[in-house]
Amino acid sequence: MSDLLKELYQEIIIDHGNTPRNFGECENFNKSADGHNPLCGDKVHLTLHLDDDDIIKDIKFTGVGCAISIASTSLMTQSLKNNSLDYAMRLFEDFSNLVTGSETSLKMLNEEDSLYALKGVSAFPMRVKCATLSWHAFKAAINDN
Amino acid sequence: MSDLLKELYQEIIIDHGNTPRNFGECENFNKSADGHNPLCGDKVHLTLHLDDDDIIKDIKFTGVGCAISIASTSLMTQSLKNNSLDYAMRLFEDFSNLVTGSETSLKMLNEEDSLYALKGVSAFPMRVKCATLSWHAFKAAINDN
Amino acid sequence: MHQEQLKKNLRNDFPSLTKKILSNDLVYFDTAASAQKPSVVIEALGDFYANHYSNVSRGVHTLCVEATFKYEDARKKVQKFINAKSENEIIFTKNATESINLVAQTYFKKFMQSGDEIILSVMEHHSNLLPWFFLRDNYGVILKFINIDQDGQLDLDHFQSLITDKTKLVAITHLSNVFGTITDKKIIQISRENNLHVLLDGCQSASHLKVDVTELDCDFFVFSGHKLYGPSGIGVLYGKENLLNELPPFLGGGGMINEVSLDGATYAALPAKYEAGTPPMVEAYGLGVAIDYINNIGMENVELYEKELTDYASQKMSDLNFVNRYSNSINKTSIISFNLKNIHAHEVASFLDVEGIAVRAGHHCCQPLMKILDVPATARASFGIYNNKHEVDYFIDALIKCNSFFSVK
Amino acid sequence: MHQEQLKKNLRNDFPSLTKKILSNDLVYFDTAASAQKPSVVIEALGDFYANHYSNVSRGVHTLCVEATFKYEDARKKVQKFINAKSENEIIFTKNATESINLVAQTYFKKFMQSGDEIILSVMEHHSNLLPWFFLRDNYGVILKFINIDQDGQLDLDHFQSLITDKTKLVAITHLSNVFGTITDKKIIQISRENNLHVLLDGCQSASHLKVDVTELDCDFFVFSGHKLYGPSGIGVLYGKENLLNELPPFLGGGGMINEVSLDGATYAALPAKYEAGTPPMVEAYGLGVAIDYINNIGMENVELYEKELTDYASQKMSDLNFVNRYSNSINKTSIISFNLKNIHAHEVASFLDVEGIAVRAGHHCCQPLMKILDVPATARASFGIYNNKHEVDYFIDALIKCNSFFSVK
Ligand SMILES: Cc1ncc(COP(=O)(O)O)c(C=O)c1O
Ligand SMILES: Cc1ncc(COP(=O)(O)O)c(C=O)c1O
Repeated sequence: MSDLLKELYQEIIIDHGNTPRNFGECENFNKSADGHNPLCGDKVHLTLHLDDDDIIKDIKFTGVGCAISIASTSLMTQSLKNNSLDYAMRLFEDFSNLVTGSETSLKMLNEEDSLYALKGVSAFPMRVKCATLSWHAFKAAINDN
Repeated sequence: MSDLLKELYQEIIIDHGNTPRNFGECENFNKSADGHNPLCGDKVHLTLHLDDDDIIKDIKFTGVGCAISIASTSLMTQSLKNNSLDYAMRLFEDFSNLVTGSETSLKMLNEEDSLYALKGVSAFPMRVKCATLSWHAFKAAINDN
Repeated sequence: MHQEQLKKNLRNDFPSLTKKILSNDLVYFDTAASAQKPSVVIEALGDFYANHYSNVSRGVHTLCVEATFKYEDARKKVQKFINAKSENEIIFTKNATESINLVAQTYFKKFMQSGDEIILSVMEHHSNLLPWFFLRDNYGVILKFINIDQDGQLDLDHFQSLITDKTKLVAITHLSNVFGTITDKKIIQISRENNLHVLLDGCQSASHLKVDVTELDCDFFVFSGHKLYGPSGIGVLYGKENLLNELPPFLGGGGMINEVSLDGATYAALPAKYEAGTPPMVEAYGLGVAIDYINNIGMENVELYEKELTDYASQKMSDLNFVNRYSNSINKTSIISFNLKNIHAHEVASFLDVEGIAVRAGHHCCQPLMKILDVPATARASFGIYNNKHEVDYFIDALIKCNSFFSVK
Repeated sequence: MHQEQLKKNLRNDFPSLTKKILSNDLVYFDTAASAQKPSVVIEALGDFYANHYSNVSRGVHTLCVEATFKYEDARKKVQKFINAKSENEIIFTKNATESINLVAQTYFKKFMQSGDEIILSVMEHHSNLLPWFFLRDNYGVILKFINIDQDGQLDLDHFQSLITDKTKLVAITHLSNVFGTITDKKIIQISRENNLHVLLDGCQSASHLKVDVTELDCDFFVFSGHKLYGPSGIGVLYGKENLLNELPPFLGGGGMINEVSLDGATYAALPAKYEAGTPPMVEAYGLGVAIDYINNIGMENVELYEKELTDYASQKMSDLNFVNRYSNSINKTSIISFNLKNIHAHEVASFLDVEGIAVRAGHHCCQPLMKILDVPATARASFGIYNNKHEVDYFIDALIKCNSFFSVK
């Protein structure tokens, strides 16, 4: 069995792919967006509650997609919940670098972070869009006032 | 100087190119057609008088074009005048074969005919259209009742 | 003998098939998206550029003569390949998609008005949907869609029920790019009886079936060179000469005119009328060489060989209880869409890729059909003349491995 | 150094230039119709097919990744080459003619109505006339034509006199394919001041001038790969991103959509929105390699070198009293249209062909201009980076021979 696949489909990915966390819709969301990858059909619907101090008090999603996109979304919601918007944006940059193979420029993420499990995506360039779909939806939700 | 060019531009061609015969419009024409080669701008306006016995009693042309097309038209009118339609059609076939290099299939034309001077065209495939423009116009005039 | 040739030697004609993916031999099961090219085609392109290149049609110098003759010769080859009656019926475009747009725009202008109807099917490729959607959006044309049965064949009864006296045109796939199912000729007969024009989307059929447009009696037939072992950048529109003569021009520009003044223009005769601007001339030539290559094998042999391979793969896959295939039709060839139970098609494609096997995963430009199948995506294995049973066996093993990889976790 | 390189070595980069015509060396003076290709471009096409070929964008397997990256990389190269602000502003088409048709059709739908006006010029190529004629014929758009002065330059005063409050768009050549004259930038400034959109037909300028669309501040810029030492079958449309975002789609099909149901579709973001069907992907890649090749020489050097060569040839030709040249403008490059007195351009072209010299003879897809010049046709010598003064000398000798050949008779 190839190491690349083991790297890509780490246990935590399969786990989150099969049983995503924060699945559903926030009760009191004030931001939302839909993400769609027309090339593969992956879809995500993201809702979140951003408080007055720009803290993400709650974040949830629904959607269909491959294990990578579902797991990535699930892990994203975990990482963002109760963190600041500013933190989220910086994390997005790091995450993008991680999945496109620019590890050396990571500023926040390291092997201990659960998001780091998506590093394996960098060996599959066509899957990068699966991994970043929810992040782009997040950005869209924030920018959409 | 290349033999091909000498073959192409025989004296008779240059002569007919410079001073075309049967230039003008028939007084009592009952058939006419315009020929146009959009690739090069050559144009011919052909008028002819076909009598009840299908004899070409008169045939004249006006037009602009290169030496090959003018000379070919001029020589055509000479060859067709006072000949039958049937003869003309068979001559057209021969002439096409001549200028496209299928000499072996000639049935009527031979070295003595003035039209034979256009044999040199066969070495210049892009000039075949110049040489046959008037013949196509002739056919169009006949078919256009 | 040619059947034997297919079974043994063809692979070596395709340089790309010697590629390794990681350390595995490439198994290219993505011919329905685009075919690999035999070296004769690749070399022919180089030869054209290195020895005979010039713009076509408008000059008298030697290179122009050579280029023009090569370009027009390719047209003759296409004409013979699909048995069209005249070279004037063969229009070179950039791809089948352009060909369909050309027909949609010009056909509407000549033959239709708001409220008239066109019949498509629910399994059409986006390229045979969007051009007609534009007519619906812009001019009020009504579109109707033939249903499919559970094997992915068009439902002929439903088709007949859709025909009204407003119906003008039927535009359907000749071979489904999702199911591999072959469209029943009866649909053309019925169309004829009802005085409907027929466009066949031959993108898939041109490379897998012997196509005879005269026998089929369709009015339009479109395909792309790149799926027929030819270069990218070249498509074909076949149209019956009398129809193409009646239709208005499509794109305007150099080469498609007769006389131009600032006040207006008259148009060139066919086929130039539909070829505005410098055509994909080297690409057309390459397509001609690809056609020579296929003719040399014999389209009948290709048909037999690929059918056998498809049946072999279908059989093997039906033995795997974790695989869903989306068509059990016996009237199909070269294309198998499937999913592994509980595993997304993308995972399957990535897994297979690492094993060296190239399959597509996605909606295959058939989103409406995916909705009907009620899946976000399928994986698709599609075969060409270079594939063989050995590769199918390897693929089956890989599917088993894939299934256990994702199930164990 | 690069200037030196141009003077010495480039010829060897072009395999077709070693060709003999009869027994003479080929002198290729027909670059304005289409350029010859350096071997790096020819080999790159072969390499793509032999090692990285697949359809683009829609798959996850390795070959698809490689093909997609090569295709998108070509877009970046084009973007940088003409200094566009974003890759989204670069649309790949089959040729410049398609690019112009795309703009004409979509621009009308978004911005114009019957009675609105478009300004062209009397020296436009048919490809920059017919697409607008269609708007006049079908929708009642009014076309006006800028006159030229006797050197083949656009008459700016006349241009200004044509502008009304109905004028929306100016679509003109950036470098005349008959005269070689370069369009004065003032015309864009004036257009800006009058809130007119500007389309530049850059078919000729892209290979002879350093083009900077951001500095030029045109709204649309079109050219073809085949005149820029790239493959046939590939064209480019540059459009300002905000404009392209506003315009409706052109051709419909796979790849240009976002979501599709039988009831309708939403469209993909730029640039995919305008790239329906399988694109000319290998051709785009080849164009990128051609751009690398030219960048390596330096467009500034090309400009200088070709200008010098053009001036040299013009000077030599003006010494021949039996030659008419059709533009004495000093602001011109690379293209010289001419006739020998009393000898039809076709005779000249055939004569030169036998001498090994390839020139065009005809209307150069500018019939309206021919009427203004009052000639049925002109001969045209046009230069590329591989030409040199030695060839010009040989050409001048051949003109002298040609003249005496036809005069003696
Ligand atoms: C000025 C000009 N415009 C447009 C075109 C059309 O380009 P293409 O035939 O590549 O579409 C050409 C070349 O033929 C040209 O020289
Ligand atoms: C059935 C069918 N129709 C149309 C197309 C579109 O062909 P192209 O992308 O070459 O225009 C394809 C291939 O993508 C296809 O499979």
